[in-house]
Amino acid sequence: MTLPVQRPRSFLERLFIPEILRGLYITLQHGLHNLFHQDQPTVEYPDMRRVMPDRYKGAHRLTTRPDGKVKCVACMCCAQVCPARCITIEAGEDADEPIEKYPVQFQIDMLRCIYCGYCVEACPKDAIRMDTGIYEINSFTRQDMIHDKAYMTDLMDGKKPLAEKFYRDQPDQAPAGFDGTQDRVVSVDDSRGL
Amino acid sequence: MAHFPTPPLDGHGPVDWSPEDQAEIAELMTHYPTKRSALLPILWMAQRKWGWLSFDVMRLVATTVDLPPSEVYSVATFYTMLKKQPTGKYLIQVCHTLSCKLAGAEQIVDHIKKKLGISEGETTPDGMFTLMRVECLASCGSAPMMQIDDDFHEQLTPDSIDAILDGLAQGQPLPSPRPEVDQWTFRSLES
Amino acid sequence: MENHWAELIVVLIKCVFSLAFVMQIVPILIWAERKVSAYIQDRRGPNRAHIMGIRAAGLVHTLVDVVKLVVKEDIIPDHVEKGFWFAAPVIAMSVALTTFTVVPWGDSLLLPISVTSLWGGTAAMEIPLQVAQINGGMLFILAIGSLGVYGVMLAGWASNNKFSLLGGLRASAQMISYELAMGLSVAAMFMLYGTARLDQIAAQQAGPIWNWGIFGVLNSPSFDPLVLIGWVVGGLAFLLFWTSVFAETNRMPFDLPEGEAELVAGYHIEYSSLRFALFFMAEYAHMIVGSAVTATLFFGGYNIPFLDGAAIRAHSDLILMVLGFGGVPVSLAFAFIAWRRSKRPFYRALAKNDIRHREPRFFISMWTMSALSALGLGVVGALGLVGGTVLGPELLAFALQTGSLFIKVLFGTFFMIWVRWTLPRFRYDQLMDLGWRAMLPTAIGTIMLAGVWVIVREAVHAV
Amino acid sequence: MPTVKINGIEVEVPAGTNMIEAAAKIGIEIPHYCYHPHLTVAGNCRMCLCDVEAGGRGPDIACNMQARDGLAIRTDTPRVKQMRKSVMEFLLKNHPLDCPICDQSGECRLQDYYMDYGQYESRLADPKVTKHKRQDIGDHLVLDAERCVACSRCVRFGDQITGTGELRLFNRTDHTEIGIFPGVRIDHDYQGNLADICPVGAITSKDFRFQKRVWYLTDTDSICTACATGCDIKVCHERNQVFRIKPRRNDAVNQSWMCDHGRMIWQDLTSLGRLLQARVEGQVGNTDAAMQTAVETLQGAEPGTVGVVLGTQASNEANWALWRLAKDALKGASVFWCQGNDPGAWDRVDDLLIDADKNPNTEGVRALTRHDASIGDGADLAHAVREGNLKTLLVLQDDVLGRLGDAADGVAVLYIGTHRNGTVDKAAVVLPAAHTVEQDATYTNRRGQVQRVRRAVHPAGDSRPAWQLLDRLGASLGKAPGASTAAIAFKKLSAQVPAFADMTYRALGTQGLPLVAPQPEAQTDQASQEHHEPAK
Repeated sequence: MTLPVQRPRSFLERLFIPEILRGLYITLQHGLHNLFHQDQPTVEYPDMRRVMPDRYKGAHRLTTRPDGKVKCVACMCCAQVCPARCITIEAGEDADEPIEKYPVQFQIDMLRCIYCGYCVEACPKDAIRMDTGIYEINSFTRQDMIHDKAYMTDLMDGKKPLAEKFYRDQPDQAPAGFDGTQDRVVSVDDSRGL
Repeated sequence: MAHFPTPPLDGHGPVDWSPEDQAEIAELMTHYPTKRSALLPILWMAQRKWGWLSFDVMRLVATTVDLPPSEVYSVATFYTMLKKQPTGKYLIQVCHTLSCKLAGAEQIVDHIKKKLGISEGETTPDGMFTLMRVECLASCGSAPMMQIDDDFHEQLTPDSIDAILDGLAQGQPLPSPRPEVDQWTFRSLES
Repeated sequence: MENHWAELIVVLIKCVFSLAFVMQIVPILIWAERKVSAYIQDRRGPNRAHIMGIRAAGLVHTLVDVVKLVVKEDIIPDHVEKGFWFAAPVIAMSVALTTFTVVPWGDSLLLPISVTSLWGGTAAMEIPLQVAQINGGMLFILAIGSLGVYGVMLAGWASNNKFSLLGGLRASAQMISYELAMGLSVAAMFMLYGTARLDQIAAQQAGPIWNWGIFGVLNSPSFDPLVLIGWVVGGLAFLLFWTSVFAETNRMPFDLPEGEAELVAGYHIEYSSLRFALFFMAEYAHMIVGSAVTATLFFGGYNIPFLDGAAIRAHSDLILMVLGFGGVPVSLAFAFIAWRRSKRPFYRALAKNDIRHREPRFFISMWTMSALSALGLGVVGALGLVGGTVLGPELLAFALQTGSLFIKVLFGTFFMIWVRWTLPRFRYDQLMDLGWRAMLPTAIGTIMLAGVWVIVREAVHAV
Repeated sequence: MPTVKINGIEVEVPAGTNMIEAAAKIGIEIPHYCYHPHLTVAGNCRMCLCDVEAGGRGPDIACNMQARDGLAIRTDTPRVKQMRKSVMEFLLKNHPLDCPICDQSGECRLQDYYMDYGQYESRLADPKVTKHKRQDIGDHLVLDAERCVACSRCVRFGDQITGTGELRLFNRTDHTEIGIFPGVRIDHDYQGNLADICPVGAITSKDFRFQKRVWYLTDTDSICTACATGCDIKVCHERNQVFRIKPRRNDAVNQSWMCDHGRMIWQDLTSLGRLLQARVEGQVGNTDAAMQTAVETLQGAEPGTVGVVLGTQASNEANWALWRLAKDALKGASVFWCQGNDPGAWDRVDDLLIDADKNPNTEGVRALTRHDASIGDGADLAHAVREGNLKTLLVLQDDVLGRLGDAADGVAVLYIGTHRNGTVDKAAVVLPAAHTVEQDATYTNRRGQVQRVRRAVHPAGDSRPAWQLLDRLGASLGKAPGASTAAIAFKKLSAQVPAFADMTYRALGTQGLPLVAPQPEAQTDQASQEHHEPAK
């Protein structure tokens, strides 16, 4: 159903042609600007990447204690709070450790995960984090999308966040494309002109 | 703070009462309506006989008074006078309950630790002193205080501790409880 | 022209040329459509595909697209009306190509070739640069162009699909509605030109820029306030014609036959692979032909303003010199830009052994070579090596005039793309409203005004 | 009965009732740790402190205040709140706060009361006192002394219920620690109760250790069918899987306790001998085909040679259905019952809960025999078989062939049961029956208490409740007993058998009802069996 909208229009507006020309002028401005200035916000992705902000919620990792065992004590707080019910933990008893409980199996179904980060909030042991900055979570099979304990423990090995901070502090040693001064976009083309 | 020391599991080995002891126990039992009531005197007997109460001794006592061994252990751990481990020649028990604590029991304990080079529950290598921290010894009026074997030493200062321990180490006899304490107490009561 | 064999060969060559003229622009347009839309929308546009590391601003994507469309599975649904369904894309494409045959892309080529020895013909044949010199050339375009709707309509009907059928119906109704305005506006121009032959129309617009059709074909150096009538006539006719061209090519404000929001993809839902590509290319071919006809009717066709064929032939050396020496700094400037682009962080972000590092080098050397070629061209002109020859000025005139048409066509198609990414689509009732209640009366008015202008013009000439 | 006033509300309770119970009666919860209704009052947690308005002096502990006229207490004053807060702070001072790994979390009194009366802001300056963690104190128990609040419930349980006294509180003040004498582990059959009564996570069950967070579990009220005692239980399950069994309070049956063997009956659900599919002549097949074979066997049998054997392992409903089947569909079939189908080697018997009779429904079947004097006992059955009078036997979960031995060769046995036994191996047709926690039914315990079991999980495999299988069998034979649901079956049972008169599922509730005392005319029928005491 069309509702007639009463809007007083001048003769020129009713003629449409000046308005069309005005529209054309606006789009031409954009077109020409982009022709001569390559400053679109586009990131040329596989070659250039954004440095994710510190609080970006990427792939989950499990943190470890100094001896390499996961910090997780299988308390199920994350599994409980997960709105997508994507965390499966099987608890077991560690006879050698003062912390008796540990996850025999810790799986996150990344196909179901909605990246809300509640698991990180709920964790009393700081055992799960989403600070990897990894957003390329993909695979050829559904099975591979279920990240398990070994995967999530080795995922970053505690390196990535440290490296990023290191390069921020020593920008001259940073790899090409790394721009520590900008949190979001590293690939802004600084060449002006064509 | 470490948890309270568990008595050493390797104790006296199999122990048993001598016939004289058994006669004494039988006599003790007559003082009480139930066997269970004779537990404390029998524990004292055992401590006199074997020096300290090992699990073996406690098990024997439990059989004697017909109680679960855990109850004997429970009683034994309640009373600090009952020794649950071998001690040195002198057992130093420093009170750390409220009055003494407020009067500086922690400094006293620290001073003794530093002086003897041992921590709580340990015995000096020469076997002279064992340091322990105990609950109230009922001498709050003269805090801070400690008990060496059966004697009180009150209104302690680091200097007085040094004097006492050095004297003991040199083989001097234990100084008797200070008479002026009593005088002081009476004076304060009078006034 | 007594030897029909020679004529036939020449015509065949011209056919191939006109076909090539249209078909080479199609991929450029596909690329331009993507790139222009990207820039208008503040995006980068296609730039990933590359050949040996040369991405060429996304041009490679077009090549890949062609390969993709050719090798994709050709799905023939069971429920389609086979014969018409097969014919539809062919009709669409061939109609678009056929209309181009009457568009002249140059005045004529005088070849001093003796064919006597071969076929006993005359020496020095003059080749008109137009495939078919038909008396009613413009009428031919109108006639054949109208056939284009059959392609769309048949595709829609033969697909045996509700959406397709609706798309086809819309296309028919739309084309009928706008062909009226188109025909009437062309009629107005006929009155001004006094002919329907496109080569004659183009020839009339040679010389100064105010000879162009859009100025009402003044053909007179004197200026009079009454000339404004001509401007109004030419301008109105152009507006009507150009709008109708949009409608006829199913371009953006009028692309209701496709209308993906309500018809999925309209008449070509069921087509895939090369059949779809034919529709796709037909649309662009239509754009090119529409632009070429518009250029011929209103913008001087192949003529370069102030530089008619005779002038080109007379001053060929000078023109060559100006072009050549002028091209050197332009090419160098492009080489410089290519060098500056090599400093972009994008290249720094690439791995050391990435094949795309050669891209800026390639463009720098390409533009440098281009500068050298331009320099050589300038030197040739400066030495006067062309003007004295028989063939040289002819070829130069041919190249410049065809290039002129080429540039005008490119601008026309660019304008179409530009409009596409600016204006929203009409509602169908608005489309019909515009066609019948706005454009038709305007077109009739234009014809009347054209009559007035013809009389006035004669009066002015008489004065 | 004295009347006491709690928060201004008057309530009349029996003399000697303490204030915690009295308050619970009117819906007021008084928090407590050390008080347990079936243990003596210790009064050492101090959590139940209340203001005494009249009939006493100052704040006092509710667990030790016995109802007497004129007593008035308040549990809602600011002072009570402050006292509870202080007690909570005191109890939590040396608590390790390891809820993430503690099995008790979710059903922990410390957690519950902390949320209600917590201090929330820590004033703790000194390091916590550490104690012994993760001690192996029994085959089913793990002790974590740090979590203990020294309520001494477990000590009293050991002293008063089992009389073994392994657990004691050692040391003094904040070093007080629960523990066992070295080498003297807890070795009685009621260990699980220690984990149950521990209000915090100090004593936890090894069997349930880390298996599941308790808040995922759903509780279904049921009863234990490991022996004739019929302890009331809660079956804790999630997603069709049983994780543990806990006792449920029923003062008429088991107070608050149950034995460790009963806690493990859920393992029978998936044990190796479980019958999951029907069998015909030892071949595994589908239930419909086996049912058809059974019907053909029964219909093809000569009249008078068919016998049915009621099972003391099976529910009242199943036995009633079989009895009706014999009476209605199998005209002239003789009915027998026998007792003594021992499912496992659990030879420990005591006078607390563990009964020597391992059949959960002996009294239920006996009630049926009192009603129908024609039901023969085991001796009659053995006699009939030896005489060759019986050629076809329909057996309900009873190892008849195992007991009869070779005498029963040549008898076609149709067996309905849950687990494999000597009869299953020789039976012509075996129909898999659902386990107790997989069905709705009732059982009658050794004291004649009729109690309900409720379905907690789906029947495993093709198994179905025995009453349902018998109903289908009856329908195929021409006259179904009419047990379309367990409730309907029980309704008909109560209408037909006087011992169950006027009982319905709703009336049974959670605690069950005792059997109706036999009518005078019933006494004359089976006088010999009426006062039969269950074997101990």
